[in-house]
Amino acid sequence: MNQLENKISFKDRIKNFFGEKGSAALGLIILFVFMTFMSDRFLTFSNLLNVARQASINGIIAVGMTYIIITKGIDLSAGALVALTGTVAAGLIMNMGLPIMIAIILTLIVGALVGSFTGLMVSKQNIPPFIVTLALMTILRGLSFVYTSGRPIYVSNELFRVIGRGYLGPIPIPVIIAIFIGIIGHIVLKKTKFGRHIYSVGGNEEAARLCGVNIDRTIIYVYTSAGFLTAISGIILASRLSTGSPNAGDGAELDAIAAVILGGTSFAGGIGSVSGTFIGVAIIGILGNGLNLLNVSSYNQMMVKGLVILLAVLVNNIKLKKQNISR
Amino acid sequence: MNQLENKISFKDRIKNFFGEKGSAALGLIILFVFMTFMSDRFLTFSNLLNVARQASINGIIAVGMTYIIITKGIDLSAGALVALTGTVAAGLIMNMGLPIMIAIILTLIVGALVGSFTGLMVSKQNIPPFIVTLALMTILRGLSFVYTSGRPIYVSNELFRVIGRGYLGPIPIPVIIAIFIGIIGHIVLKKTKFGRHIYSVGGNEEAARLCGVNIDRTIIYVYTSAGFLTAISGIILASRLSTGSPNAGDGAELDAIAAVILGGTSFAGGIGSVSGTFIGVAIIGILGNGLNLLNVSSYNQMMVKGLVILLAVLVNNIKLKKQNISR
Amino acid sequence: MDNEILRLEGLSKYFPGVKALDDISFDLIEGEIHALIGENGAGKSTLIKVLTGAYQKTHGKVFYRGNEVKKLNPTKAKSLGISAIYQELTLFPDLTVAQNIFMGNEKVYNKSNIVKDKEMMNEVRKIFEKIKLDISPEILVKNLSIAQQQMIEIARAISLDADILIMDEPTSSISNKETEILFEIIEDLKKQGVTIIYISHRLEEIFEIANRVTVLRNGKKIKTLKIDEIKNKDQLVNLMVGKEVTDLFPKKEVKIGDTILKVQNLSAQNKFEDINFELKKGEILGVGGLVGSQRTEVMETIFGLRNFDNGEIILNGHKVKISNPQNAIDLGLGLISEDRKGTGIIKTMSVKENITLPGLDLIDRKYSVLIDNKSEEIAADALVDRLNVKTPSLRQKIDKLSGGNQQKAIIARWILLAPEILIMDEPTRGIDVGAKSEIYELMGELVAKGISIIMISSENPELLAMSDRIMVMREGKISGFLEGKKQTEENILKLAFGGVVN
Amino acid sequence: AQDDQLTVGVTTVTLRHQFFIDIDEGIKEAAAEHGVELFTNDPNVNAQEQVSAIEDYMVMGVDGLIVIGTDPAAIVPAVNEAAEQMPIVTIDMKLETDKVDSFVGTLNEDAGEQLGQYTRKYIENELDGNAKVAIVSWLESNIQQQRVAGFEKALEGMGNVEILQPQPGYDREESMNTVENILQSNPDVDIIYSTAENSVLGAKSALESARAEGVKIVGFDLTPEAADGIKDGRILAMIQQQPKEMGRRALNALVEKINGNEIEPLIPVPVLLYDEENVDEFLN
Ligand SMILES: Nc1ncnc2c1ncn2[C@@H]1O[C@H](COP(=O)(O)OP(=O)(O)OP(=O)(O)O)[C@@H](O)[C@H]1O
Ligand SMILES: Nc1ncnc2c1ncn2[C@@H]1O[C@H](COP(=O)(O)OP(=O)(O)OP(=O)(O)O)[C@@H](O)[C@H]1O
Ligand SMILES: O[C@@H]1[C@H](O)[C@H](O)CO[C@H]1O
Ligand SMILES: [Mg+2]
Ligand SMILES: [Mg+2]
Repeated sequence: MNQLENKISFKDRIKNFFGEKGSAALGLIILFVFMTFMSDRFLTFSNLLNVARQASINGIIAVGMTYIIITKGIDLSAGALVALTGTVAAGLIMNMGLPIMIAIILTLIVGALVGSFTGLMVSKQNIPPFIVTLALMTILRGLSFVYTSGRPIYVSNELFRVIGRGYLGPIPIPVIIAIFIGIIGHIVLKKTKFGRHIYSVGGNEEAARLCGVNIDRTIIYVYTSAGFLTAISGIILASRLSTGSPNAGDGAELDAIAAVILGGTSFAGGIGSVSGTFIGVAIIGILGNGLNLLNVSSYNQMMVKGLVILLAVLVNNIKLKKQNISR
Repeated sequence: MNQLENKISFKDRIKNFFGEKGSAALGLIILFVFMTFMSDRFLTFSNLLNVARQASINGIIAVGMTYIIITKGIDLSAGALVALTGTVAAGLIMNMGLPIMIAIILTLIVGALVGSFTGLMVSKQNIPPFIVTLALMTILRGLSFVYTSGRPIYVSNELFRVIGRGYLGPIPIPVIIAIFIGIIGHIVLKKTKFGRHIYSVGGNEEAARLCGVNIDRTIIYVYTSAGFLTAISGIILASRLSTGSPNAGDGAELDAIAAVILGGTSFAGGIGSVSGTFIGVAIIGILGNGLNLLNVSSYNQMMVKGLVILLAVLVNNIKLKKQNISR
Repeated sequence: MDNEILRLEGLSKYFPGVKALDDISFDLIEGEIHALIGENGAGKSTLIKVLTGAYQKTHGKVFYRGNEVKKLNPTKAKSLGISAIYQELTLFPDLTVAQNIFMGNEKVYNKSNIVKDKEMMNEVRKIFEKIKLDISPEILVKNLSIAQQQMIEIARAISLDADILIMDEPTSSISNKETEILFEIIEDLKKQGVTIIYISHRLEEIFEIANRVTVLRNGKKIKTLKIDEIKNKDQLVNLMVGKEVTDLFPKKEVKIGDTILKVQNLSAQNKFEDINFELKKGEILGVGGLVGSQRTEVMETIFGLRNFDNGEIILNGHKVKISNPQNAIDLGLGLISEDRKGTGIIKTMSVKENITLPGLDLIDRKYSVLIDNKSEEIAADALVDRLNVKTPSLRQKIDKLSGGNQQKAIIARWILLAPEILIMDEPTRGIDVGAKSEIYELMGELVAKGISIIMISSENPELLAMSDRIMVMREGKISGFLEGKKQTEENILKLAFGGVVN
Repeated sequence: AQDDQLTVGVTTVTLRHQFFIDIDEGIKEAAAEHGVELFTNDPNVNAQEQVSAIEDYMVMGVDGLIVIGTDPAAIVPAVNEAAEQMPIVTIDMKLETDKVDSFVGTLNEDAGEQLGQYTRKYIENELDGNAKVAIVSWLESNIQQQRVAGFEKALEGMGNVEILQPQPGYDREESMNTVENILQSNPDVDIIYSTAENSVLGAKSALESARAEGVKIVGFDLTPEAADGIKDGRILAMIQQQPKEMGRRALNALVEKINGNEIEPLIPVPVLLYDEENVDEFLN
């Protein structure tokens, strides 16, 4: 009987792996091999680091988005928050003359506060996250424009630029930050009480409440962390661009959401992983880089991007179907 | 017993009314009164017709979106489909020289086909609608650009312009079309087997399946109808602008979704109404009109729009809370 | 003197239009097993949800060891040592068994937020050993059967080391074997001084374990009795119903006709194989077996919900292809599922809409497309009346009804369709005695009209009383049929456990 | 590509607007004449994506870069970095850096002022110096901001001219709705200044369907449809830039530079002001 037990749990593990992110991994591999064959510029150390650097901002946002989507939420305001935090950081440094560290800390606080506001609206006020963040999307974007009067704030400070443009050895600093956040994000989700509660809220909120999980607090913490992470992205982007621009981060939320879903996290809640999300981030990053390398025309790029996302999820589903009993 | 029954069912009715769309109505009334006080131009027959005409395109899309959201779906590709159908209609008339009626019919078929593709992906392939339509959003937009080579197609045909710009008596034709579609949309949802099935799929898919509801077919029909309605909007917009533009309809899906949710339809599925949606459409229409009438500056408009949406839902929730015993 | 651990004074709980609890006073003595009984909708589940803080009371006071508890919420209740197994499953399908059991109660490295997975896993193994449950702690809960899930709930409640443990119909979806294990556990807990509130519609269980019994009716407390003050089951039933109830199994003899359904060599990989049986017109075929014996799967396959690899289904002499429930319904089949919440009710819809959903084609139409409101209401009303569904109105959302009344509404759904064959999977699960006998009576009427019934049941008395024949399954195979005098509890068990009946 | 063939990377603002499509065509034509291999990237108004594209071009090692900026500051670090590897020519939007080799395009503030002066004369001559002016623009763009600023500068000091807050108009539909609403709130509006192609055409549709005959449009970016508007009197005057010409000149200059020749740091492409007097020249 012990054998049966082990067998099931092994099968289970495989199934979990393939179900959630295995096929995203498959999609990534296919894309990778395809690109290697199509462009001799793709598989070079410098290009891969280049892709990683470009993907890092999306990666950081996507970690928070993973948490949010596991709780059945969504965050459409991430891109606008990238703009707001980027302009705030730039403004604090250039207009207020604050030291870099202070400016960064204050900016992170802004991000976290915006996130906790979202969390409050979602939990205590019970407003659908789609609506809260849809409203916040235009509010935060508007705030960034009002704050800057529509003029990007150029940051001349060299130290600040290092965050987004510097290297540690051969590795770009944003890549290091993103990997670090990915690892922490993974551990928090899988190995902490907080992570467990995130899954429980998304899996069965009623049951979680009855188990004594503090739903509201969990949701507020989730959005607060996501806001904090988005602020990090905002700072990195502002540093990369040496500019706090109210136009920055346009559409960033959609890239993050796409990465999360490609990585096997489900809108139905209760399922998902940071590692899967990073695979999704890699797919989207390579796709953007690849289409540029292959000189695909602008209009065709739109179509190809959409088709690849659709295909990636389709491949996923065909695998899932084979395992399913019916339907 | 009979008395109890009547009392309850009356209370029930009130509650249903307030719960689902009552507070949207309240929000609408507040906004309406506010605007009347703030601008003497607001409450004029010509301005109200003006608002109605502007809102009609959103209204038509939002009917389909209501159906979709009741089934727990979403359609992010509506705006792109507005562009595609608008350019196709313009192209058929101007480049192919087809008669208006034929061009319109073919365009409606294109809309319905795109919708049924979405429906197929969602039902048979079981891909989350957010992802299918996120992908379609860029695919359809890309198609419109490829089809037009990025150049808007100017429609000189006078008959075609009537659809978007004409009047029947004092009432703009788009308003008449939108009201007609609203009424039909309401009846189909509340009074037909198809409508009942829509609710059942959103409420509990497994239970509906067991009751012999053909889930896949219901979902496909829902998206097909939505695609058809979006095509109508695309045609009206092209007519209003005398142009089929691949940029048209940018963000139209977000307006439609906001209207649906403001109107009390729930992302959780199984709940919603076309009448509520129309209240939401009115709120969004008056908001846009009002901000222009009040000469609010461009950046502030962004913030105000977001805030009003948030407030409208908050008002809603406070009412709901009062009625709820606990939760 | 007995130690009172919990006392309720004048407790009321109102829902819109319903007084679910009306001025209840109740006391709980430390270490006792206190049974709570009453008809469907009497307020049992509501009472325990107030006690665990899941619902907020409308009026009244709660005292814990003599001190009033003002704000009772799930966290507070937990800190008082109150834990519960709810009537509805409260599990997380995508998490593992171990994660489920420790949800909200995780073991962490001192004061950190990091969980000790290994330790929790070992703990679970220990608990499982104690309750003789053979499930891997690493398996995802969604892969377990309902019964197994119920056992997980029980394990979770035990793991909490509660002072007061509330069990709301814990046995409604588990087999006799598991029930026995549960009772052993309860005895153990009692010895450790745990106080237990026990809710069940199976009155014989009450005599087996309870010290005292409180009877609720229509939200009011009728009486609390010591177990030795109770003469017999009928006395309890009378208290619950408020009138005399006789003849719990009122099945009349019905003339059995020709074969209507024939299932041949039906097999599905890893599920079941070589299923062969026949069903005759007007017959009630009982299906017995242990939980996990794949009875549900076989019937769901026949109803078109699942794929199969081999075999044939022959209806009225014709081979039929049933690839979805729609086909099945068109061919005159109906199925009442065992999972009321998951695959039964549609909670966003009203009682009326739930009843008419599969039978909308039978309702009159206006202009040939619009559902006629009147005709729909008349149909639903008649069924609500006939089945005695307790609901404030036809427009009430179905999830506001008590479990048993939801079940009756679901049965109404299929009666409206007048199927030729009705498959009932655990049809009386969680249903009170009064409603049970109504359902049995109804089954009798249905077969008298020539309808055939397949009834899966884990309650052997019910199988024995209602079935013309009993088919017993074991590990995905049919282990035998029992007819006439062979229909005994002992024989069912023999077949279920792999024995032979001669 | 053969080893001796030049490769040029182009990153534009968006290929979803006629104006930039025209620039792109100019670049393509000139590239074909020179036998240059072109890579084209469309970040669709997103600075971050434009930066990624520039980085991709650096990795690819193109010989030169044409940048049509999405943001005057945000892309500067990437542009500066690229400038160390290759010559760069910018079009349309002046970037806040001196590392690029040349700027080709319109001086937008000047052009806005030119149109403003024209409008000023109209107000003085035809409206006795009394006018209400509405502005429809997309102020998220720096270039549009410059056009508004130049225009407002030209009207400064006119006591009886009221200029309303700029109202949003990115695409045609939004511009049309905005103008319809302005007509409701300010039925006495005399002039609508639309700062780009879509806001001009949206305003034109709105005036047509509202049959608001007295109101005149001035704006940027002449298209055949807008030329019709000039002919039937709805549009007073338009600034026409020469996008194709910008594209050609930019590529020509870049090739010069790659071949080691010096080029002018500022290559202005003159704008033309069209009104009913000279619109036929455009149509021919
Ligand atoms: N959330 C709710 N909203 C409205 N009414 C409710 C709600 N929950 C329960 N009720 C009503 O309260 C009454 C008591 O229900 P409860 O579930 O406590 O009964 P029960 O004794 O547990 O019945 P069963 O044996 O069927 O489980 C019923 O009339 C039911 O319809
Ligand atoms: N030992 C086991 N380990 C894991 N899963 C099991 C095990 N035994 C059964 N299952 C799962 O449980 C389900 C068995 O169904 P179920 O228990 O409902 O059968 P049943 O005979 O209808 O019992 P019931 O009387 O409870 O309805 C199957 O889906 C199977 O995958
Ligand atoms: O100069 C261009 C064009 O005028 C275009 O129409 C809008 O964007 C500006 O950058
Ligand atoms: Mg109950
Ligand atoms: Mg079963």
